Amino acid sequence: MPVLLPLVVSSLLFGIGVYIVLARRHAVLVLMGVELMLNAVNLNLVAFDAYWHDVLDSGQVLALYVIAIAAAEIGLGLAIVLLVYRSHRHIDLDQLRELADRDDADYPRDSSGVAS
Amino acid sequence: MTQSVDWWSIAAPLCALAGAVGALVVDAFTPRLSRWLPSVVGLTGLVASAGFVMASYDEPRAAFCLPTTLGRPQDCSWLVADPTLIWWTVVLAATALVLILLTPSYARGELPAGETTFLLLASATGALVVAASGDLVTLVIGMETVSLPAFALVGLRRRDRRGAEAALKYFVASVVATAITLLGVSMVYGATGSLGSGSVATAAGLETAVTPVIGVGMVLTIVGLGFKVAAVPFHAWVPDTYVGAPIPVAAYLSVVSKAAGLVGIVVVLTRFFPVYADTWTVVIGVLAAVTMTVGNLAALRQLHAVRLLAWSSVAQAGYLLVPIAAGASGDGVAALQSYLVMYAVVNLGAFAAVLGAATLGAVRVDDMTGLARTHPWLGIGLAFALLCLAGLPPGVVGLVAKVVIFQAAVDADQLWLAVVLAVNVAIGLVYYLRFVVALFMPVPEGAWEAGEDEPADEMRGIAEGEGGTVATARAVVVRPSDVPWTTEFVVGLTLAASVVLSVFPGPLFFPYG
Amino acid sequence: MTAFAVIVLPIIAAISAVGAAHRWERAAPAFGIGGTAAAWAAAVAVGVQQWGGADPSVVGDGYVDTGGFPISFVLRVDQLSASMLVLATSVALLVQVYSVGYLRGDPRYPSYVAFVCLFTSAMALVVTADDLFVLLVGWEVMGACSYLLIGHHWELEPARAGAVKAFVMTRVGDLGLLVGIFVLGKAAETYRVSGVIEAALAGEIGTGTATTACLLVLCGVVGKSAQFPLHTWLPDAMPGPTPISALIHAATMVAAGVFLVARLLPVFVLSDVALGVLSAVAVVTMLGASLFALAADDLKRVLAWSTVSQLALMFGALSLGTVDGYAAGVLHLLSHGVFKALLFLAAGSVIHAVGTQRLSSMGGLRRAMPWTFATMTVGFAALAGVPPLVGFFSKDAVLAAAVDAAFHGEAGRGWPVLVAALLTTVLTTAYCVRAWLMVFLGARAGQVTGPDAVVVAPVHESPPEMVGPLGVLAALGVLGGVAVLRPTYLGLEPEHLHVGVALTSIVLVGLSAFVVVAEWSRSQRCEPAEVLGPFRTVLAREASYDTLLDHAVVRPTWRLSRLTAVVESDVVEPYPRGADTGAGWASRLLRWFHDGDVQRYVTVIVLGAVSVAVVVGMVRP
Amino acid sequence: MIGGLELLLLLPMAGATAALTVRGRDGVAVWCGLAAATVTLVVSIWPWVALHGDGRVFVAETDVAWIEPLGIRWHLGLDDLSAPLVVLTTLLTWCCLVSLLRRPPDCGGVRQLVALVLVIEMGSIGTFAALDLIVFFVFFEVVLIPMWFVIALWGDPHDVVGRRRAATRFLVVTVIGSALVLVAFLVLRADTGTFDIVLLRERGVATGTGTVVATLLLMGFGAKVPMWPLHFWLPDAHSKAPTVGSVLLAGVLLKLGTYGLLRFWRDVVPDGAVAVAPYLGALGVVGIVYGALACLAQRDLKRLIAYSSIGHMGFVLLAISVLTPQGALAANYGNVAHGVITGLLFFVVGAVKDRVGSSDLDVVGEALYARAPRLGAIFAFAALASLGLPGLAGFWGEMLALLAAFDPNPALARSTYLVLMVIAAVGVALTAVYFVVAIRRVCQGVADRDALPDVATDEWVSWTPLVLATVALGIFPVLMLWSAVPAGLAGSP
Repeated sequence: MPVLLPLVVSSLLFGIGVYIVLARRHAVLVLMGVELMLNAVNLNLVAFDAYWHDVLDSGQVLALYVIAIAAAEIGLGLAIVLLVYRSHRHIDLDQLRELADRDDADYPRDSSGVAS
Repeated sequence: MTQSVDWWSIAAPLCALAGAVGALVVDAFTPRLSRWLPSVVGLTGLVASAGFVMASYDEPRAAFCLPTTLGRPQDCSWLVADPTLIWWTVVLAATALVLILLTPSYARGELPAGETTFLLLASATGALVVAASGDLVTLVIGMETVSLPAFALVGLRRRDRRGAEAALKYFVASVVATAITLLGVSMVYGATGSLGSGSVATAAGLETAVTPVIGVGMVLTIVGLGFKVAAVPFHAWVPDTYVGAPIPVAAYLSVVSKAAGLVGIVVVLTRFFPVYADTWTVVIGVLAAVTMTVGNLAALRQLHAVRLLAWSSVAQAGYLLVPIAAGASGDGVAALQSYLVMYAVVNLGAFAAVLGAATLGAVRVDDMTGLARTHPWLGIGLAFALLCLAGLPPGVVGLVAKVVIFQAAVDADQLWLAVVLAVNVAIGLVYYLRFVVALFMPVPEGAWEAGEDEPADEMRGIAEGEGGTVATARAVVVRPSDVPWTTEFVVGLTLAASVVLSVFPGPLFFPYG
Repeated sequence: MTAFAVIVLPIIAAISAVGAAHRWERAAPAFGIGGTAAAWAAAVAVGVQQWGGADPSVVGDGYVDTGGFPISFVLRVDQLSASMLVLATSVALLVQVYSVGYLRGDPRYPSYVAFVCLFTSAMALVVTADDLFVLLVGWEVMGACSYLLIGHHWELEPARAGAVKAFVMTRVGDLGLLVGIFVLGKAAETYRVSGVIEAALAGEIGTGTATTACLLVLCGVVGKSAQFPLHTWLPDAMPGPTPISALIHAATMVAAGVFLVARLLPVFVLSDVALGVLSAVAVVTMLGASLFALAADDLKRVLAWSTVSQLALMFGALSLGTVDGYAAGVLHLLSHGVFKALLFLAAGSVIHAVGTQRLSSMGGLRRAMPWTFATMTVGFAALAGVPPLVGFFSKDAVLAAAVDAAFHGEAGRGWPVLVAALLTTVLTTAYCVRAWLMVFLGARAGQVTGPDAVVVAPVHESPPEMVGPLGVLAALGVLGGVAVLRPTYLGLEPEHLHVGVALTSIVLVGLSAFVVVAEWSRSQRCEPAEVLGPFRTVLAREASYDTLLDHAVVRPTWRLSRLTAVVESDVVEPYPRGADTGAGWASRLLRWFHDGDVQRYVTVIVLGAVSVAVVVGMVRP
Repeated sequence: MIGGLELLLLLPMAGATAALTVRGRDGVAVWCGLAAATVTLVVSIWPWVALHGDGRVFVAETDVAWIEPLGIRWHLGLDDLSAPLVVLTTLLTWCCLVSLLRRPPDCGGVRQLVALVLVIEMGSIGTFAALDLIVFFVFFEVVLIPMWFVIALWGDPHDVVGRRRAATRFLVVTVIGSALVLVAFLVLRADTGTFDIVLLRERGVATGTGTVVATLLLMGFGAKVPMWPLHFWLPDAHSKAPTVGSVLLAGVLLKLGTYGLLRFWRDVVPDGAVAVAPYLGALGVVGIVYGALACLAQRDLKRLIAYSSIGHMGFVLLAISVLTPQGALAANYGNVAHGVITGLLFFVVGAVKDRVGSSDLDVVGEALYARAPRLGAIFAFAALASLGLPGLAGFWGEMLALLAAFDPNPALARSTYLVLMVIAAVGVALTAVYFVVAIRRVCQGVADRDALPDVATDEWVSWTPLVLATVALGIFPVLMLWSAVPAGLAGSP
């Protein structure tokens, strides 16, 4: 099988993932976009591994690691999303503007620094 | 097939990791001592690790190497040389200070002791791994080990909207950057068929049809590291995250995470792509110039202390990239490390002082008006740290550190970069100096409860002359005793260090050997 | 050493006068007179020594290494400088005495005394310095003193304006002198005056260099001695106290120019161009100035113009480049010093009594002020060149030298000088007689009329401390002829009276005097100048030379300075201001961008990565 | 080995610390500072005296390791260029502190002001004494922050924003300039491998590198001097600064620039400088004429004096650009003369400003001679001295500069310099014009306003040294020139 085919697919996957991350407001969907990007990378790695007939299978090794990383990231990410939902009652990315670089954003001070 | 492991060379990260786990366990089993014991355990781990670092200054070491039997250059996943040890020292010392800064918040029940310590040390271990990584897999693992605990640390504070928001933003931006880096790694792999430094270097040496792919893969790999360094355009998360995170965590991000990114860049560029030097020096040079300019300009109008420091750390990232842009040769790396040491000491001091001020309820620059009069310890420490960051006497240490940065640029014949640097140093002065002046201004009535301690009225006239610039007293009146001794200790320590280094800057430049 | 004393004593007097000012007001004149008298005594001592034919005395040998040729602090007194010393100190002494009466009760007396003393010692420095730079120091200190003294009545606008004008005009000339000194020094490889002269005599200075140097020196001379084209400051300096005018015109400031040319004559001789320019300047100035004097309605202005033209006469004599010319120039300088001091002090006495300087407001003072009348008559006669007064002999020497040059030597310079000198004789007599008539004769004895009539009736004679100096000077004016005829003290051979020239000048003087008297008696307003008709107003406006300067130099300068101010505020300033605001806006822009939308941040990351990747992919094949 | 210049650095620091920490009334603090300044002044004279004869040797030399890994050494020493400037610095500081004794700033904080003044003194002395490039650079930077505070906090009380802007502009311009200087130093280091000025002088620098270095130094120090197109920060800084600030800024800080330029062009890159020297000369001359013309149009006394400083610095730059011993001499003389005279001028104008509340010509009014005779007299004296009246200090500076330009280094085009000299001479005339016009506007005229308090005792005390120095330097140029003539280089008979 020519190496080109998986590369095209992975590029599509990565592109879609980027699009989702940039375009969708819903935090979970963004996480899924990230997932797509990572798996595109995995596809790349495996394909190249096959292409090179790598005796060390470095590509597959790294792919396994990436899967693990992705799992960890998604787990942590979901936890954070949950945290945000608890505190904000929504997980809409473009509603999270409290930390904008605005003067009024520096107040109320209750949550600035390890304070009060 | 089994291979012998040079345990000596991996002892340091192991100790740090042990400290992390130990802290978690201790916290789980002795909840009553949780306000200080985990920190102690963690510190012990760090100290032990540092001990191993100190003990192992000699010839370079390597571990996890490929057997020489297969006909390809012998790649090792783990390379430790004297520069590596310097990186490790910086990381360990900075982490220890951050740990000390965090400790009082356990007592207040804001942060869970065990988890915090564990995450902190785990992340630091990742930084150590990055510094020693000899192939891209190790590098990626190390990076992720730095990042993942950091997300948690940012969002760890209980009942905190902004912490959660900051964590989410940091997380999203970071994972995207990581994905891009992984894409780059995969491209490099695809083009060279290997992930080990030696093989990649040799493969990159030969001109083939896929050479451009290697170049692209290289720069994409840099993206994730540049994200940690907070290099423009991968910087946008920095101000929001720093402001939302607990201040010690922000300090950690601004020093250790940045150091991890820097060492990652150095490792990737010098170990994997030395033959592409003429490409990446330009790329990094442009990144450096843009970074310092954007950072300084954005910092010009900041009123929130932490956000100001965040932008200043972006600008400093620009300065830190200059030696890499100069080719990251021996002296270049030495210059980078010397400046990083200065930056670590001074920046931690600044964050610690800001933390102290925040515990007193002052978060904006104008809230801190007269801090040096009401709380000389914090105020003078902060002022001196800022002057060092600005690189003007009396902060001589900052000045001489800037000198070596300039020297790196000049020695690499990158005069244009030196000129950009010059202009940026001048811009930086403006906001650092504004902050310093506020610290020494007379205390506005009602702020702090500065009623009785009165050097204040000496310059009252100036205060009236200053008109609007003096803040209407917003600060909550808190007794100075509320600044925990650990904070003051860190401020004093960094202040002492920077003052001594200002008089005798020699030790700062030990990386030159 | 005594020469040194001549310089130092007045300075000490000046310092003590100012220092004592707030203690005893009265002490100032005493200091002035004492210091100047001491200096006079020292000068006379030097003079006696030199006139006896001793070798030039050299004082001091310190030098300052400028990295080039050294600047040496050496005083060198020969016969010429000794005579100048005596003249200057004598006039200064008389002026000090005279001022006691003239400035009685003036609150600014101490500073006045101090500046006069400083003036004296500066002049002494000029005539004795053997180093061109030291000479320049005295030269410009004199300029500063004249500036301060002309501005003595600084609450009066004319005094302020005159002071500024005098200072600036002379300084412009001095710059030429400075550069000239550079050239001389480089050519002669020393700044010593004696060294320069030796070099010139030894022919070590090329003609081209000599021309450059002399022309540059001439700039300074022309400025200092108020010759064309820098002549207008001297008449405008008249608002200063009259004794100061006497000091400036007779023995110091303007005399220094003539002295310098006489001193450097060996260098001038090397360059026909320089001498030609000098004679041209002299001819133009002496005619123009005497014409202006003819039409002026201000007594002091008449005298000022007469000074300008008499100095031009001296320059004319020097420009001949002959020994006779040199002798004539120097002799006329000395005799002019005597009678011009006399004239100004007498004029001061008149003005003191009448309270105005306008000729048209005076008249018939001869009875009221007999002493002033007598002495001033002597002065006018000497100026006009009536035998046997001192002016007659010195002018005769000038004419003789000119004749000699015209017929036997430098015809090219001789003839113009001769003709101009003869014409000047006529004109001089004319304005002398005119002024004399308008001041002292006429029907309206005593009371003063005219627009700015100040009634000081009855007009009375001035006090003795003012009349005394007049007497002394008048005596000198009468007897000085001997000194002119026997100038051995200058190391020159005795003058013999040139009969032909003398008769000619006497005839000319007589004729013009007769014409003026006739016109005066004819005209109703007792104004002989009326005969000039429309030409008179032109002269009275002094050929509008000031207007020309104003349009050509002054206004352009002011415009330029205003332009500079505009450039400063509208061209230079915007850059820093723009950088300032630019940085501010960039900062605002960045803050606006970081609006907390994480996806915007991520977009930047992706875009950055893509662009970098694209660039690298393109750039590095 | 320690040469004792450290004493000159420690004394002011001790004085500053004492002024900040001593108990009791502010007066006590000022006295402490004054005592330190006095001792410093006395001590600072002996190296100068010790230099009699050969000015090229360094007296009181210290040379110990400072930053070993970078090869930066703590190398101090004084020679013909630096010794007189050190004395100038200590003298002006002394005068400033005396003036603060009886007249503390209205807005208070006199202790801090005294301390800052002493720190500025320390930094300047260090800059003049440094013989290591990096040590020079560090001390060069030391003076900036204190001067920023002096201008920004004790400056013109009527214009808070303006004084802040002026101070920041001064700081930013100077820092950019000094960074360029640093780059030049590092280029030197990269080329010769040493930071030591003496070694550099011995080894010499390749002409090509020398030209690059000379150009960078020209731009860097030019911003500090200030050289003509970079002068825009000076008038604001001067007009907003308090009196002591103006005095130190004009008398000492500007000298740091000219001194640096002279030191490195003369000693380190004489060959490389040849290529850029004519440009420096031209810019200097433009500065002379431009400054004079700007002065003519000024409505504010302090701005006027600021612009006149630009002109005088132009003479110094011209003298530096001729690259001869004579030029070096003229430049140094011009430095000292300008420091003394302009310091005096700023003191006088500051006194006027204190009395009438502004330095604007319309507010000041006319007839100072009548309203405050002694004040007017001193102003006139300083103005005459500043316009280069022979017999006073200013004359020798300008005259020697013109003389130097009259025969420049053989490597340079003499015709160019003759043109420059003539234009500079025109500048001299313009200088005379604007100063006499200023005297006419301020000192003379009809006294239509009420009298002002005349010069007080403390003002006499703080001004007299400058007056005496002006006269002494004018009458005995020997004072400056004896140590300043590089032995063996001057064509002395």
